[in-house]
Amino acid sequence: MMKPDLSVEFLGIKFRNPILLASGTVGYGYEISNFTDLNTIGGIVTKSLSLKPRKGNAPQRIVETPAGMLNAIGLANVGVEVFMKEKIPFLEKYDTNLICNIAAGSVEEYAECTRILTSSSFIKAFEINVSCPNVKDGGLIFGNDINYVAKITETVKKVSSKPVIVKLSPNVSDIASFALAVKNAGGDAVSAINTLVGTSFNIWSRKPHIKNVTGGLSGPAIKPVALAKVLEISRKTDIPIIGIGGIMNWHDVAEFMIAGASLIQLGTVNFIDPGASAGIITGLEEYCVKQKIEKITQLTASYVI
Amino acid sequence: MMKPDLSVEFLGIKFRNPILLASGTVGYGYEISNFTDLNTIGGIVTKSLSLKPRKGNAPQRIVETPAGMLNAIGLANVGVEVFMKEKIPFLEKYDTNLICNIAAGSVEEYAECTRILTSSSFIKAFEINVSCPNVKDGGLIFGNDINYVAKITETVKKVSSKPVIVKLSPNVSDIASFALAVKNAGGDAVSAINTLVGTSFNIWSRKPHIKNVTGGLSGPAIKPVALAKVLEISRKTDIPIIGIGGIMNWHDVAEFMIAGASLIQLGTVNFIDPGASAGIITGLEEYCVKQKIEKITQLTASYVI
Amino acid sequence: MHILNCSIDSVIKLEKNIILLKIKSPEIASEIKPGQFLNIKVSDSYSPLLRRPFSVCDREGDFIYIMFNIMGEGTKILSSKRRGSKIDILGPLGHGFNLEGDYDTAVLVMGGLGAAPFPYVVREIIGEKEIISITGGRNEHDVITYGLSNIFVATDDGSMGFKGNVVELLKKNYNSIKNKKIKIFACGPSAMLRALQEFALENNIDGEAATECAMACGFGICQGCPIESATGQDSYLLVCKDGPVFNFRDVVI
Amino acid sequence: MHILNCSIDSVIKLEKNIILLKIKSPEIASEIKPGQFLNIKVSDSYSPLLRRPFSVCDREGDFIYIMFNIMGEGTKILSSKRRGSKIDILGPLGHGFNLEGDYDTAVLVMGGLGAAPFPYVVREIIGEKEIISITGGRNEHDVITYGLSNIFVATDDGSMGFKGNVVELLKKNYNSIKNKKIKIFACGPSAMLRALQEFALENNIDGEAATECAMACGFGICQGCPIESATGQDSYLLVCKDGPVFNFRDVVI
Ligand SMILES: Cc1cc2nc3c(=O)[nH]c(=O)nc-3n(C[C@H](O)[C@H](O)[C@H](O)COP(=O)(O)OP(=O)(O)OC[C@H]3O[C@@H](n4cnc5c(N)ncnc54)[C@H](O)[C@@H]3O)c2cc1C
Ligand SMILES: Cc1cc2nc3c(=O)[nH]c(=O)nc-3n(C[C@H](O)[C@H](O)[C@H](O)COP(=O)(O)OP(=O)(O)OC[C@H]3O[C@@H](n4cnc5c(N)ncnc54)[C@H](O)[C@@H]3O)c2cc1C
Ligand SMILES: Cc1cc2nc3c(=O)[nH]c(=O)nc-3n(C[C@H](O)[C@H](O)[C@H](O)COP(=O)(O)O)c2cc1C
Ligand SMILES: Cc1cc2nc3c(=O)[nH]c(=O)nc-3n(C[C@H](O)[C@H](O)[C@H](O)COP(=O)(O)O)c2cc1C
Ligand code: FES
Ligand code: FES
Repeated sequence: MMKPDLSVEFLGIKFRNPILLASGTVGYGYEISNFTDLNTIGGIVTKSLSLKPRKGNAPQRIVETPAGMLNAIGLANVGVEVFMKEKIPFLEKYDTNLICNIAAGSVEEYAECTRILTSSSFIKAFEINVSCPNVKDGGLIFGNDINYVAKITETVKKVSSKPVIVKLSPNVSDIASFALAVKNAGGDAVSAINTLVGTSFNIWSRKPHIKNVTGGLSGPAIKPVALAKVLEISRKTDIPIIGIGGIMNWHDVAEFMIAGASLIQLGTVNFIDPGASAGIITGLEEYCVKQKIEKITQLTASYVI
Repeated sequence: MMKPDLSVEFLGIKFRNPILLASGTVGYGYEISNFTDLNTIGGIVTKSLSLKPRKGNAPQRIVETPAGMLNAIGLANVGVEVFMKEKIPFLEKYDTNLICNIAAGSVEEYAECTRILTSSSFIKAFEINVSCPNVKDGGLIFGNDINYVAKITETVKKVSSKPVIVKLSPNVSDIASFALAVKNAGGDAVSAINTLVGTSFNIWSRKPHIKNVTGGLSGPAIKPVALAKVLEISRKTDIPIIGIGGIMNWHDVAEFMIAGASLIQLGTVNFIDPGASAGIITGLEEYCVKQKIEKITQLTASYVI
Repeated sequence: MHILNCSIDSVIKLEKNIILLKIKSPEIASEIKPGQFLNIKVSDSYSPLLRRPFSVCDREGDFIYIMFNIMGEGTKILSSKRRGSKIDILGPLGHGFNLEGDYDTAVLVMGGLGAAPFPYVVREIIGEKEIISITGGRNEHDVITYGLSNIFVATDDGSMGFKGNVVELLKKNYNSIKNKKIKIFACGPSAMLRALQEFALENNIDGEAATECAMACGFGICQGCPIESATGQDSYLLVCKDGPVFNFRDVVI
Repeated sequence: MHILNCSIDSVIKLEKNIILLKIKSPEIASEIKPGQFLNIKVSDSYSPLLRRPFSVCDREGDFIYIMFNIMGEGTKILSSKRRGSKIDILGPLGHGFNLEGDYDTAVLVMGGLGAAPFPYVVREIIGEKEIISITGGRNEHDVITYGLSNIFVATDDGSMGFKGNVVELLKKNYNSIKNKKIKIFACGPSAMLRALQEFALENNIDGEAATECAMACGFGICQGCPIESATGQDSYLLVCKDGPVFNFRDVVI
């Protein structure tokens, strides 16, 4: 049998394969490039960028939980200007798709960030983070308010010359209606999911481990929730989906694609196995051969229910 | 130092210690009594009871996930009549608190179940399950609709001669407002949390493992989410809380109490270690001694934030 | 029913992927009946979280045996145990085979790892009943004959014994045994059990099948393991508590 | 930086709870510098999920050593490894001690397991620089002297050596060494490092501390491990990438 075709055409962009690296889990690509050849994956999503540099939250920012971890980084990032000047030049050396993730404290800031970044021809699309649970001035409120999500989508779409993907919060009861709102506001796709709100306590000091009190839960623990959200969006809407949440190996990728994802993102796994994509790509190829799948796009939303 | 006092007075009921066994994870108490002496724990919550017996969902009902499991039992239960006739007599032999969990497909059915059960003097309180994600005719819709939750609470309160605890769905963005709605509707306490909606796929057949498509995620994986929900309710309301979700040992119990719980329930752990409460009780006693806690009630909502 | 921390006595490799574990447990060994099962916690980790169910394969003095093949994480961890390793066992669980009764020939029908419970069955009835063991698999590597007696083999590809499945092999030879008082004891994939059940009910042969189902608890508290009752009452039985062995008449497999 | 599947050569018990692991890895051994660290995956399970960071304790030919005490699940699993077990190591990571430079006496100050990185430091500078090792703990059982040279001991309860902490012991004896060109190398609890930093800055002594922080990745991609920069710019450095060893002047510990 021929080698299966792992490439995916998504929002008019050609992805070598469905594997992207998730926002906040690979910085701006430099360190991970020691382990993952960026020329071999579908693309990379930047750490959430804001207009001005953000220092982020005070430590402790990270704590492990059963099959997962909590983080409250607080969107520490270099800001859009420094990103354009200092980070894009490194990424430009690679033949991969750069997606810029944007997080902001107001609708205007989202627009302003987009306006600045959209001038770079190397950026292929935007992923709008309306759902970061760890900053006080917006994130959570935006992500869980359907009107705001629609408004941000609309505003960003207006100033963007590139496709706009909205990254949804899982901390809502009806994620499909958020996906629909994104679509109706002109959004091109959704990413699902961002982290779940969680916490944990030091029982001796009675303080939360995370200085920010709560953090975002990621890792294999949340995979079933993420899959259910992707499936829900897939069943109730026809907006394209990028699946994220607890993906550790090719088997998980196949599950997300079956549930409705066209592309997927690797997040927490990068911390443990920063070269994971190589094995995932081989695994997917073998799986496609076994399943007689010629193009991996056939897998998307192929659930049998 | 004296032995710490683990007893808790909750809604006017005296609990020997804060350890209850959670609904759906111990049936009606018979099988688990082989491993846990019901005389040594705070109480037991029955499998959700409905007016008529329910057969439950077709298999597969259970699948394991990383540090957790999905279930879609579909509220299989013997119905209130058989429960009264055949199950209470066994439980009456024990000096423990029996809490009856009720799940129904309509507000009227909730009322009717309560009316029948409230006549049994051995039942100490009701836990109203508005949040089971696995039955089509109500559960999910009720639990995620704040008006329904208030209405059910109010209706049940009217016909109940015993305290009413409402078991909340975690699949909402703002659980504290649900807790507040319960309180305003006359509810006496809340239990948090029920399971999170999740799914998983067999990548060869492309069918969901769970026949019901989605199931409820429980076990250690959800502990950080459950803790965050308990903390949120505790910080924003003053309604008493029973903490549930991924508790495996005394350390987890302490975390839930610190976060705001007065009592806790053991769920999934019963399947793995059905005698877990013995070690938990000893562990809590030792912890209290080390922390110079004389009454375990001092621990409730003692978070330092 | 006990929860016991037991010592592994030895880990025996039967075939490439098939392991026999000899475990010391006087308590369980003295109680357990053929067809009953154990629910085993393979590690202290939260992942895998749940216990794994295994039929008792055999019993000898203070020792019990389980036989399994490496399917996933849990069985992989189990297979890496060594002599002296401890495992946490919940058991004996469920109802086993009813070996008493009015038959003179036990026909044991099994597919693949469905062979697991039969060495103990054979040990219990050998000498008292005539035994016919019909074992099979996709090919010769799948066929397990450990601990059996009077063995007939079927393989899908014909690489060993009869070409076809075990039920076809039974049917083919049924004429030669149908004048005996036979009882079927079966374990294997659902499709095989269903075919066998149909054949047995049609021919009025008494028989029992050890069934399987995804399980969380293994002793009746989670309601995770339903099997349709054949009583016509539109209700479920529980594989872990009411089974895993059921008479062909009692369930819809 | 590599990700390597390495073999454990031996597991040595130093004290009741303190383990020295000798690991074969020519690649890492040939690159790693004192004060750098490794991020180790202790099992294939998803729980514990994250790697665990450990300082390189020593290096000898193709072998590296780590020293740790059993704190929780991860270190418990590590301590149960045997000769021949494989572990997955990411490293070398971070910036180590700057052992070059204009000093003639290295004062190594450590508390408890803070002793871990110093055997390798001693190996690198012994003969070239004078060494003073000040090691301490709550009581005599906490004091680690493995691989050190010219050792002074402090214990909180006075059960061994000086009664007090290591910083107090240094202060007390500072007069006798202050005419030398000294540089401090420190590792231990934050409170100890802070006290030492204050003392060093006040007395204009050059010094470096190996710091710790909860970490997810260990190589700069998660932003999980901030430490306040002392440049006055209100910004964070990353312990894993910019450290874990920092000059006392550069960070707010
Ligand atoms: C009552 C009972 C008795 C059993 N006796 C034996 C026995 O004697 N020997 C033996 O080898 N196996 C037996 N099994 C099956 C055994 O429990 C599973 O093979 C084992 O749980 C797989 O665990 P794992 O972690 O290795 O695989 P997992 O990672 O859990 O699963 C690997 C694959 O096996 C499938 N699987 C998981 N559990 C089961 C199950 N219960 N039945 C069928 N497929 C399953 C999964 O869907 C998956 O495809 C029995 C099961 C039951 C319910
Ligand atoms: C750069 C660096 C170098 C280190 N070098 C060594 C070393 O050489 N030897 C050594 O014994 N330890 C060292 N540590 C600490 C070591 O990483 C932790 O002890 C280990 O991760 C605990 O894992 P565990 O699973 O056993 O415990 P866990 O179950 O994860 O935790 C048990 C307890 O340890 C605490 N803990 C967890 N991680 C850390 C941490 N990073 N720092 C402090 N406390 C923690 C937890 O809060 C908890 O109370 C180092 C840490 C860092 C960041
Ligand atoms: C340390 C950390 C930082 C993250 N930062 C961001 C971020 O800046 N912007 C964003 O949209 N998502 C962020 N995420 C969320 C991830 O992109 C991803 O949605 C989530 O972790 C779930 O996937 P996983 O389980 O594979 O990690 C972050 C996640 C982690 C663990
Ligand atoms: C198999 C199973 C069945 C359950 N059935 C019920 C039920 O009937 N009614 C109910 O209110 N909760 C039910 N629950 C939810 C538990 O009571 C508990 O809220 C949840 O499992 C989280 O706790 P845990 O993580 O400790 O299991 C069930 C949970 C499981 C795992
Ligand atoms: S496995 Fe829990 S009831 Fe059968
Ligand atoms: S631990 Fe991830 S950036 Fe330092």
